[in-house]
Amino acid sequence: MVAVVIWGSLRRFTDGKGRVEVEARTFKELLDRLSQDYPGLAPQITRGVSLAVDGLIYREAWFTAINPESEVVLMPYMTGG
Amino acid sequence: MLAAEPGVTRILTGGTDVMVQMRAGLAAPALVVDVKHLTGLRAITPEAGGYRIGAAVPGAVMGEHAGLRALWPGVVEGVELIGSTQVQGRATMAGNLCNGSPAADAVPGLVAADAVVRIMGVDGARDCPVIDIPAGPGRTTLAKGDIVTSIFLPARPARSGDAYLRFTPRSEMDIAVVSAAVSLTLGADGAVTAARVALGAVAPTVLLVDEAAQAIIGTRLDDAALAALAAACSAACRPIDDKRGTVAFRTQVAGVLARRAASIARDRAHSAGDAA
Amino acid sequence: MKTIQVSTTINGDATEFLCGPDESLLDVLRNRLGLTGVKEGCGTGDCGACSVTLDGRLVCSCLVLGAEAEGAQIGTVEGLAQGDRLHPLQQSFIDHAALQCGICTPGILVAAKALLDRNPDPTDTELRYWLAGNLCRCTGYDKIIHAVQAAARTMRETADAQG
Amino acid sequence: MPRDNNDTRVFKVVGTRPPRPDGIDKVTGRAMYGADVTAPGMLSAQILRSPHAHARIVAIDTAAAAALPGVKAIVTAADFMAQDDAGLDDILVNCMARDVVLYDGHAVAAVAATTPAIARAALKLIDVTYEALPHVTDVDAAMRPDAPVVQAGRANESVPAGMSPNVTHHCEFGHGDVDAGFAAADVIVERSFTTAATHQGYIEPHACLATFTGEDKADLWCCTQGQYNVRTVCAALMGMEASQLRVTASEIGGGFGGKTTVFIEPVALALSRKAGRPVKIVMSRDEVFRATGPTVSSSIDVRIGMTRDGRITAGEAVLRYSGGAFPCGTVDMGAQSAFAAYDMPAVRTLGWNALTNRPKEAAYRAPGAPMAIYAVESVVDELCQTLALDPLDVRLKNAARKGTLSSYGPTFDDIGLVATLEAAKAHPHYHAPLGPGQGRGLSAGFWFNFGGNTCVSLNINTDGTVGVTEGNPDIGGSRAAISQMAAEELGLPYEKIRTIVADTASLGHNDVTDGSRVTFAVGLATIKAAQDAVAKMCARAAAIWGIDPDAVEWVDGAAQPCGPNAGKFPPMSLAEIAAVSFQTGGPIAGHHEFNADGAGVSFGVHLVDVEVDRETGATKVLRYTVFQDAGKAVHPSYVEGQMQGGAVQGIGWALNEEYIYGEDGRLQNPGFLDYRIPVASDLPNIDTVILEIPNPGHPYGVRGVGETPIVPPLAALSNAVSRAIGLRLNRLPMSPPRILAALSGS
Repeated sequence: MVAVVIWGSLRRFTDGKGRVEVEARTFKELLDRLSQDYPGLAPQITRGVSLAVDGLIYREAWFTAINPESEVVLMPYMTGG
Repeated sequence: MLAAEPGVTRILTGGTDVMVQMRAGLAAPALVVDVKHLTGLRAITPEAGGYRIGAAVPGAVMGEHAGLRALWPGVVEGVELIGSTQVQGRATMAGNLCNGSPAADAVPGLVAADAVVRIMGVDGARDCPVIDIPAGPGRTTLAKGDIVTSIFLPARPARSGDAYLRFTPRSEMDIAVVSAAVSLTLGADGAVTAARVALGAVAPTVLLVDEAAQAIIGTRLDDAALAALAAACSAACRPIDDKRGTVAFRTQVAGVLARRAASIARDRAHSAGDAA
Repeated sequence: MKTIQVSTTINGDATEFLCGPDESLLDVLRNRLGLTGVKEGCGTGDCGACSVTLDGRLVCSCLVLGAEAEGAQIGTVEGLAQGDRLHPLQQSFIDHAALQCGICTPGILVAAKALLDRNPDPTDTELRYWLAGNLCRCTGYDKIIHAVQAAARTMRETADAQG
Repeated sequence: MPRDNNDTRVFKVVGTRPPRPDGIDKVTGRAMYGADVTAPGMLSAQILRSPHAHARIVAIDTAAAAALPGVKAIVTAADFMAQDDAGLDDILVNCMARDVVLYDGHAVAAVAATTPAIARAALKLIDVTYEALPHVTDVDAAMRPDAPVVQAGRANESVPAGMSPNVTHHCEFGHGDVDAGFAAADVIVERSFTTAATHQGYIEPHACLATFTGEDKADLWCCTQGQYNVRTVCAALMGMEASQLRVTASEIGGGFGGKTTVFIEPVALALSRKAGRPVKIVMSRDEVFRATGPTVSSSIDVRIGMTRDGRITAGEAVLRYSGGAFPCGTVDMGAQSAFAAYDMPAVRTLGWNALTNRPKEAAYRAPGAPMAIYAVESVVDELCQTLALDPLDVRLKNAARKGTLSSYGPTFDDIGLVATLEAAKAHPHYHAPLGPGQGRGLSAGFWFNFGGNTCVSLNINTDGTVGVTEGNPDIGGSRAAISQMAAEELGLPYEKIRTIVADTASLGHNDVTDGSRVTFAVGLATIKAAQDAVAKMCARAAAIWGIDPDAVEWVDGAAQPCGPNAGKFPPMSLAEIAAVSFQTGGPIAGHHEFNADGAGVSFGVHLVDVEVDRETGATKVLRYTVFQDAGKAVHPSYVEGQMQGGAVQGIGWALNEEYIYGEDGRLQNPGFLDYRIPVASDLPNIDTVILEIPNPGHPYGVRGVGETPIVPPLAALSNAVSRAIGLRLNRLPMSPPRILAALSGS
């Protein structure tokens, strides 16, 4: 299981939890499980999310490996200037 | 030719306003007359102790004229504040006046100097004080067919000086939010014997503020006199709120600039006296 | 509208062109003569990207009518280099990284040359006020000022060596 | 990715300052920008724009315009297909209004004609019947429940029920017990701030040339920060296959984020398709201001608690942004970055986006961050003043560092904030005496930095030179930096490399030049492509020598046997291997394609001294120093250039730049005369101090540097002005009338 930190405004869709546990070994599996377990997250996931794994931000990479002990933080997908 | 043209006409000297109006579609003249090659319009000519400045003389040329600078430094610094170096190569004092902007940088200095405009009209030449030319934003008292051919800056007594200051948010490339020009003459004792104070961008047209002049005539421009000058200037303001400034800002800063300009004019008058 | 025939000299070369009576010198240079080194940033004389010299005076070509070029000497950025030898200002801008996007560079080079032709040893303040009509959004002007001063030094040294 | 031993690595080319490859073209006027091309038979197009802030388009009559001799095509919204994807449809509607105009300057029709003058004349003949609608341009007004509705039904699922229909997006970030944090504070300061929308102010107006060949195949030349994005978007909007639309990026005359989307390109394509001729559109400066993508405008509340000894106990911010007339997610980045510089036990940020009748926001350098960090850094400074604490000491005491749980979620790895603050503290500027009427301000700043999709080809030419083909328009000297990294990795002199920016048909996808990504991500791909080529060259040498490829290593630009056991052969240089490449297996090239991650966040600290004229409210910037962590500065001159340019853009934002709307909802200052970007005479030299705290995610330690420098100036200037006049202004810009009004009110 991986503990994923969810940002504040998404907690409405995770029963108020700021940290949810899902079974996932990659970014893609994590997104699929989150959408499945918490359907309210799906619109945001479709719009785009980034993932910080142990402090490094990944914007899209599905196959980014996630270890159970990794710090995993969901973030909005970012665009810059 | 100008009088005969039924449509909108524009007279081009430097073109720095006319070209912008044409491009923005604000003016679509049927006739543009480029007058800058007419004889006499590009010359600065000494006359009766003063200078006659042709209508097509660009600001940069005025700035390079040592005699003119020495006699009317405030007028020249007003002209030199019109636009960038590039604009200075083109823009003229006469064009700045005829464009009719209440914020025109050349005009307060000319009014303080009591300069006189020579106009060639359908009925011949005539002279008119600068103060009588502006009629409101974008408007002048000139008739269709009138062409300003020159502006005359008179001779001045010993111990005279003038100065022009404007406020802009940037150090350059800006339109005056408020401006002030002061021309004065000192007596041998250092007291002001004559003064003219003009304000820009605080009313539909340039203001000649007699109360401000009276506030300093007879004084040595001590702090009280300068404060009275500033107060008289602020009292005379009838500005508007717009994107460039507020009523309160213009009213307050008009007094500040007039006070500072008066001090500079006094210093110049002293050195003019020393030189003479 | 009737076109006007104009005979002029551009970067030392005699040139003739036809233009509309309301057409700017900037449009003539870019669209009729292919001198696209002259840039348009605003069309209102507020950015300086279209700077050229007209009979030795620095002007915004967007504020000059094409017809006014009759009999005049026009100088543009294309005339700065002598063959493949860059003008010291051009070389200095490359050496001092004084350009990023480069769109303002032609106008600034023409303007800086016009200053150094008059005043070979300007102060930083004189230079900053002279160039106030040339907007640059990339550099913050710092490296432009350094590059012009370095070029001015080079040009003074060359003049001394020759003089 | 593990980096090399770059603490000890001695670079030969990286870190030097060679001349940029496009330098000569740009100083001689030869470089080709967006408006500099023509095509045979080309038409000129002009766009008719709304004079209303908000109005229904009742009818558009183009008959008279179409009848004008020389007019070849006219398009309106009827000529474009609505898109299923909401984001794409918003881009399309922003390019050409459908049924309703949403802001002053919104396009309603376009005409292509044989000359610009005829196109302009034709615009005057188009008769548009409008029915004016109520408008709103202020973000706080737009959030009121009874506000005029800009667009209904645009809120996403994040927005709670009961809000104004203009509210489209909501976010919340943070950690810890904020209430407990404030309870532990000795002093709490709470303030509200507003910042005006600003424009990127690039000097080159948008320009493009579209050429259709037949119905379904086209070429597009345009000034853009991302030709691939232009292709993706335009192909979708035109109903074309991506392969049939080739987009070539011109030299770009500044972008700063504003050229990451499309405004005129689909219009030019539609006109060209209709007219069957090439169509060129060049925006006027007025159009650039009214109808491209300025920043969000903002209204922000910040509350911070601090102990007497300067420890932050809690922080809270509520950000209300408006990205104009379309939904906008920029507030996410503001809410995440607001407190990024601090190690905080408790922090909460709330963000809201509201629609207003303003142009659609586009990215501008660190989008969303400058205004949020301005508000936070202003409150921190006020707390320092209240508690009589040194503002640098307080920032050092609370600085985020490796291991800090960031305000936006993840835990920081190696970051350079502490080193940057210490450099500022040690600098003579911080200790220089100030005169009367003068004040010194400082602020920290932050940006995330991106990696992204990147594709690079590197070709070894038979004469021993190298061509690098990349796909990101060069807006600040990136071709020089990429050539340097290729030279470094290959062991060649810089002069042997030529880097070019490819069109969309010549190289795989590259994300737009944004997020300070190019030197990091394209540089990384270039290094990888060089390594790929090196492996191939080692294999060729091994084949020539008849030894195992694994027994060959690349040292100083040459293949050599690795160790005495591998065999005894003199090294073969790149040129020697290249010269026989046709005989040893054919041309040699290296490639790398990836979606780069690991960009590494960036921090900066700015110090500024100002003098305020108390009688006029004028602020003069006297001295300015930028301190920033660049990871590794590949070309230090262009790193300094980013720091200086960003700082000056921030100075403009702080002092004078703003979108000014009238009561009628029309933009009052769409020109460089009244939209006041700083001029040379406004400024002192901008001094720079580059710190190099290597980014663990890059083999040379490179971090993006382009965006962070615009973040600190807003608060640095505000703090300096506040200290100079003894009063706080909580509104940007701090224009002279506002400063004078504040002084008069005191």
